Amino acid sequence: MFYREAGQFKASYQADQQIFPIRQDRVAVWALIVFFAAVVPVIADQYWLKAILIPVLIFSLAALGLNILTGYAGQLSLGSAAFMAVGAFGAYNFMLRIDGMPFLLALVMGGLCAAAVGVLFGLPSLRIKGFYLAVATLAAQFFIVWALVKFPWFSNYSSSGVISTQEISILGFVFDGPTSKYMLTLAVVVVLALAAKNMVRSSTGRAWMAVRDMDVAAEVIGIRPMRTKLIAFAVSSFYCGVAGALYAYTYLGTVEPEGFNLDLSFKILFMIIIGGTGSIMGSFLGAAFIVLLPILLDNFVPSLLGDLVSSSFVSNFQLIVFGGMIIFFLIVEPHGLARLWQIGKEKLRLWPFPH
Amino acid sequence: MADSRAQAAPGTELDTFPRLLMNHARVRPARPAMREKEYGIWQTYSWAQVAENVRAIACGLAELGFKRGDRLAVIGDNRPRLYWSVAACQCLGGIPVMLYQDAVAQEMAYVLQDAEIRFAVVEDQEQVDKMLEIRDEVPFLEHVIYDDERGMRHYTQTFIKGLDEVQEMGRIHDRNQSDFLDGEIAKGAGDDISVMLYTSGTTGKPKGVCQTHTAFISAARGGTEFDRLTDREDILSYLPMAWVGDHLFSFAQAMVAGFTINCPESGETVMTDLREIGPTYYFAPPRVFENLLTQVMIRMEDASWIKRTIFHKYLEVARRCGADILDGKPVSAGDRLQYWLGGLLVYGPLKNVLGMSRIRVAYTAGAAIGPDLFKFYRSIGVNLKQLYGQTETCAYVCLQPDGQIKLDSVGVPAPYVEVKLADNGEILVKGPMLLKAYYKRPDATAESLNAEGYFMTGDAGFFDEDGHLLIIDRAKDVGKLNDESMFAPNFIENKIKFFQFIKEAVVFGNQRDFVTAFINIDLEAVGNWAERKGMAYSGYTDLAGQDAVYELIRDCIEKVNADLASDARMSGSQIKRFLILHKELDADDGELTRTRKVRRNFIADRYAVLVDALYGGKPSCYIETQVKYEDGREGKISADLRIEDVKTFAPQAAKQAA
Amino acid sequence: MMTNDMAVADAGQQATGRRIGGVILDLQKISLSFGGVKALTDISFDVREHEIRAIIGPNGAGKSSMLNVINGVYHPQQGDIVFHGETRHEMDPHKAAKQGIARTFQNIALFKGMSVLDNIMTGRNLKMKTNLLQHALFWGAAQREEIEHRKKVEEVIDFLEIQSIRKTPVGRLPYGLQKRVELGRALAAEPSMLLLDEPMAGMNVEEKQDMSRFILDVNDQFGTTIVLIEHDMGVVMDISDRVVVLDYGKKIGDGTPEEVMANPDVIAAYLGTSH
Amino acid sequence: MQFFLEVLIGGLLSGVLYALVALGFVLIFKASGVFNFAQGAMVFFAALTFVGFQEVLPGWTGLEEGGSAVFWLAFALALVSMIILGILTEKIVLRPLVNQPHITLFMATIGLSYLIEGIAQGVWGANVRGLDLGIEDVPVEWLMESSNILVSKFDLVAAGIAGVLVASLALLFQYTKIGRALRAVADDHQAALSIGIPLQHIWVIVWGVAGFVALIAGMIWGARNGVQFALTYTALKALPVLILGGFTSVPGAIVGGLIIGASEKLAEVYVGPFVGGGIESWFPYVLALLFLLVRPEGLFGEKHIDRV
Repeated sequence: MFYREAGQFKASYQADQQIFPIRQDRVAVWALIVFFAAVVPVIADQYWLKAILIPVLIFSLAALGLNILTGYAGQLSLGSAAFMAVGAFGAYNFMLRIDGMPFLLALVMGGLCAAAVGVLFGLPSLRIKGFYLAVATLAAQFFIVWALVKFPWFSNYSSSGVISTQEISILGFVFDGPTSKYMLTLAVVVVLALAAKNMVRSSTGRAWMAVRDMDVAAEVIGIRPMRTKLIAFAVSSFYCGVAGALYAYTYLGTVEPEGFNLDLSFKILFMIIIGGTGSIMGSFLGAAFIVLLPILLDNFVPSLLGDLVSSSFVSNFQLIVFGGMIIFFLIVEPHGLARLWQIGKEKLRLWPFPH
Repeated sequence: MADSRAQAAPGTELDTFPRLLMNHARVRPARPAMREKEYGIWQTYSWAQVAENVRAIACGLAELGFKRGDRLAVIGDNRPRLYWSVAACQCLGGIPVMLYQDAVAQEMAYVLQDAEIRFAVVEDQEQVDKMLEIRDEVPFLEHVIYDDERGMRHYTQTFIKGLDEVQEMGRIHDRNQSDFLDGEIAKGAGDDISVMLYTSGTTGKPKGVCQTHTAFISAARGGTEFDRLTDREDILSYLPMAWVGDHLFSFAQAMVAGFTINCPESGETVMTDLREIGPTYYFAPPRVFENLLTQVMIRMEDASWIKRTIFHKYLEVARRCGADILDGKPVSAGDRLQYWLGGLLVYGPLKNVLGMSRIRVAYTAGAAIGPDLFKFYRSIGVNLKQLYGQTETCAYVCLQPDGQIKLDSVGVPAPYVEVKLADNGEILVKGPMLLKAYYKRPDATAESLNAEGYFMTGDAGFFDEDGHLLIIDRAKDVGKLNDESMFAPNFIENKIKFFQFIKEAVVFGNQRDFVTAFINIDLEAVGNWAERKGMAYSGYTDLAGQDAVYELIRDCIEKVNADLASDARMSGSQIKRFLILHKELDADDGELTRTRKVRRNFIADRYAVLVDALYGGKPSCYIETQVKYEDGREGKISADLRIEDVKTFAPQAAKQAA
Repeated sequence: MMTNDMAVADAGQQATGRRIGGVILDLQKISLSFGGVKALTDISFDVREHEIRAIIGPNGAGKSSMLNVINGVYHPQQGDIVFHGETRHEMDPHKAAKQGIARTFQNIALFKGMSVLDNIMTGRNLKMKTNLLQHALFWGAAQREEIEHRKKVEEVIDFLEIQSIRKTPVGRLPYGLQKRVELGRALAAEPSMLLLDEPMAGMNVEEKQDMSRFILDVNDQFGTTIVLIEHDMGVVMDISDRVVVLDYGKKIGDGTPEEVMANPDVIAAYLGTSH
Repeated sequence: MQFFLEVLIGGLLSGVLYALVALGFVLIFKASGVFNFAQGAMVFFAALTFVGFQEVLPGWTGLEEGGSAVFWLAFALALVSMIILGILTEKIVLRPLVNQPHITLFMATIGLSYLIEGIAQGVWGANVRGLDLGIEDVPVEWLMESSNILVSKFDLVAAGIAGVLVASLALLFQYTKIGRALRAVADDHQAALSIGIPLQHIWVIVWGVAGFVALIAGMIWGARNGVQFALTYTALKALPVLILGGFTSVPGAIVGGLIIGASEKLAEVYVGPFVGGGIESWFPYVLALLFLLVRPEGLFGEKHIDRV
């Protein structure tokens, strides 16, 4: 309805290969970025920033990471949280042990640690596929959390592995309030999302999707499945690692290895299922959905039903809703909210026609 | 804008197309002159690039021995390099002759012989093969130059060359004799023949219409001034190059105004390409607009009821006030608000999907356009207008001015054109855009131009009180019924064809007691209608014979009768009997011209038994017809056709029925 | 245009078009079995440069297995493969691709989640040199490379006349077009040898004609050596230079189409089976 | 040596239980190609339902609390609940997803496990409950006396029950008509359909049997550790067993269970102390993973050839 594509022709391949080839989309995306970068910090209160926006952004990044692996490269992982943990503890140790370590570099190093571990646990994908591989990633999940607890060096010998993050300071500016932390998180997430989009639209991304869709054919046209999968593991884990570091530094401030448990991994998996596998935007939609749903349930179910329900009912209700949503989406719309968005957009582009 | 004004100054030296082209290359070298969708993007050629390429082709042709006054055949789809070849030919003082690219080899042979073609620039292997097929009949054909190399590697004949090669030769030639081409261009004069366009001719062999540079430049300049076209316009070139309209819009006007022409990727992507380009200036024959509207309506059938409701509600609003708003007439604020909302919800998106968002001026011509159809586009804000003209007048006689659109007229005489009516109602025109002569046909030239230098259009019409011209019919087709009342077959046929279910109609009545009609149903529209009703059918012939379809068509014809009854001059022409033909009228069978006009006399001869049955009062008639399929095979279609009577209205009863 | 860019290594070949050269692929006594079931037994045949070589035979004759041996998807238990003068016991798919062998599959093996354009772009992956970091930035070299390869791919699209579907997801295309896209993906790799596994299976007459024309054009314009499996004997007779006939994993005939059709073993095999 | 034997026997006994849970996976995988991650949730659901009925039945019926009548009635009701759960799962989750990639089905069962856990706790509450099967958790006397090895009577009995169950299921699978039908389905759905076996029936039977297995496993584990949310983790214990044994093999599940049970305990006792302990959580996985690299199809799995 709002699209006016007539006359938006492409006279060069650069123009044709833009991320948002339609002018109206570009305008909308810029408007969105400006809104979240300039308007939100002014109007949002502490609660919104701390409890909603920052976690949504961080989980979007983690979901993005998993989506690269699962949605694009077709390798299911149940260990995302563990890779987040590696990123968090990696960044923490770089900050701790190297004097004058710049925060952003520590973030990258944390991500790289996660990437390295990710490659290690991705090695079985050489031989195994599907849920065999998923089970292999469970090994990563359990092993990493165990290792972080059992080797106190990682947490600088604090009790049961709990770490408290250092102050974030970039070029002398200290990020201590929720607003500045939000801005930092937003910047990192936007940059990495852009990089992810660039990867998936280049030959790397095509190789991922080729291996996902038909690995024998991919191999025959000269794509090395092994290398491609390991790159996917590395990139995916890097994203999860950076997300984990942000989780520790800009969201919670204090984390313990057990916080990165299997439940968190499942949560991230749910984000991409509900948001949409194989879609960058789906990662954001899914993260927002999964973060916001419990808040909505917590706030609205009791107020709707009053004293009739106990708090345990609400938490069980959450489980039911999550489980139900997953099944619902897998059955009805396996490509998740992103596909629904896509369909809606197509409808708008074709409006008033139905097809 | 400023530039086009400058060119329009009288007495300027820009009196030939080559000079116009070189001027654009100087004045706006970097502006896009042409775009072609190729390899997935719109490959763009600036005026400077076009000029350079045209130079190369021209010099290459010269190197091959092309001389002043030689004719160059150009055959193919709308490809930049074919337009360049036309321009290159003009640079050398030659005469380009464009042929309809879908014609079979034998049809081409006549034109090639008539124009004594020595050089042909053709699009691809398919056209080269046609040239080879008729080579013996056109021994003077010396060079065949192809644009697309695909499949050409095994053609070893020395007279076949690639345009690349010719251009390369030309570039060397141009380097060695850099003043050669400028000299050739300087030799040109406005009064030289710039192009020869063959009229498709409803009767007899095609004739080559010779038009001078001055004629086409005047027509183009008049048109650009009339509609204030600038060098920022975009036009989609998709109609055959051999057709006068394409030459005027895509070549002459672009050369005069300096705007951009856009060539679609292929025939099947025209609609997508139209949508991508979103032209600001657009031409299409009525059937294109009609097909678009039919598709719009069919696609809307599947929409949810909410959408349909919104759609129809706002179309109603548009019908009420859209055209008036477009014409700048006073409209109430409430209607304006509603129309604005409609623009947001319906017209805007609709125009967007149709690729018409940016249209400033759109023209239609070539056949009469249905009033509902015409109104529809105007009401949603597409500035669709009609024009009137012939090949002999550079498709330029009358134009509808902005803000003064009448549905049944073709507008006022265009700038520089003088129009008057003969005693028998025939339209006579005079002006710089008139043909110089028919090629090698002084007899025909003399026949078409009268003593005072007026061109006799062969159309009958009259001026209304505002000076707008109305066309009734071909002057020679206008006949009389036995009761001496006027019989204007085209006029009636057009009224019938305005119904979306009817694709073609042929009426008979001259020297008869009453009027009868052959109908071709529109397979897509009727097919859809039948599907919605749950009717099964196996093809055109089967569908056309069904009772329900007959009923549907009879309703349409009754409406036409009611309409005719309301006009005193026409009430005698109401249709009494009709039948639905068992096959679609087809140009390949000679029933239509290449421009899809019905050849009434041919059809009357071919289906004489049916005509007799219509007048003989028979309830049905058996017919068997030879047909030619697309792949050249021949076959037979036979059917037992029903003939039905239609209600007619007494002139005074018309009001109640309508 | 296409001719210049798509030409294979041998530049001398393209100017004069098709000229059958020496043996470039020689399969010697190939035997292949799956868990004791013999798929191919002691098969030898060769393929000459620039020729169109057909493999025919009843269903289950081992034709697809043969192609899979040639480009290394299957590893034969016995026999040698001599490719470009180099003898080895088995091929490796990646190496085969690098050495200019491309192929299509019997049951279309397109990447369902990707557009036609992206599918064909994957055919260029081997030739792309930029790395992951450059891709992440999509700037400079990576973008230039992407565009350069897009141009090649557009030439393939143009060659196969599939412009109107370039951005359509392949899953939505009818069967015949999918086959064409798969051929496009193989062509994008500018192969010197093309293995086609039943390129015309399930097509109507018109589609078969188109596909035959494309295969001949590929062979003709780019000098590509073609090994194809085909059921339609008419097509095989029309387009192939030499034919090898397999039946129950054994070679029963080899020669020009005419020779093969006159071979009594071949006639027996074809009459004895229905397919 | 004596200590080693104690650990080994303890490990093998818990291994039998792993095998029991793994058997539930194998059954469902063989019949419907679904890797049922919700098996753990089913164990939890079953145990909780059993305990729940035990609690409420006396109030409803006036039967004696803790009596055998209540026990058996609760058992029957829990079994019926499991069968209903199985049927619903088949109808609501699996049937719409038929012909989807395995990985999609797998993810759906993760969702299913959340759903089942939520429902179980929503209905019966989230409190930890005890479950008394009437078997004492005391060392078996004759063993202690004869060889001085400490083996719990409870473990032995539980293992016995599980062993009997595993064995009878294996036999059922091998020798009855239903078993043959199941195998046919596992090999080829189309073929199974063509020989006239109603696929839906088979799926329902299989889910019913899987529910029964879950109930037994839940009761035994619940009696040992209390009926609580942690029962869902039994699924996580069974996964490495499956990888080791192969997804499609009944004997594989048994042998795999025993290997995992024994090696896990041995590793915990002999390797654990050197790395800080607690390696039970990941050791079976790493073991299974290493094994996978050597033999991707598992101990008893069938080698799969990629047809191109």
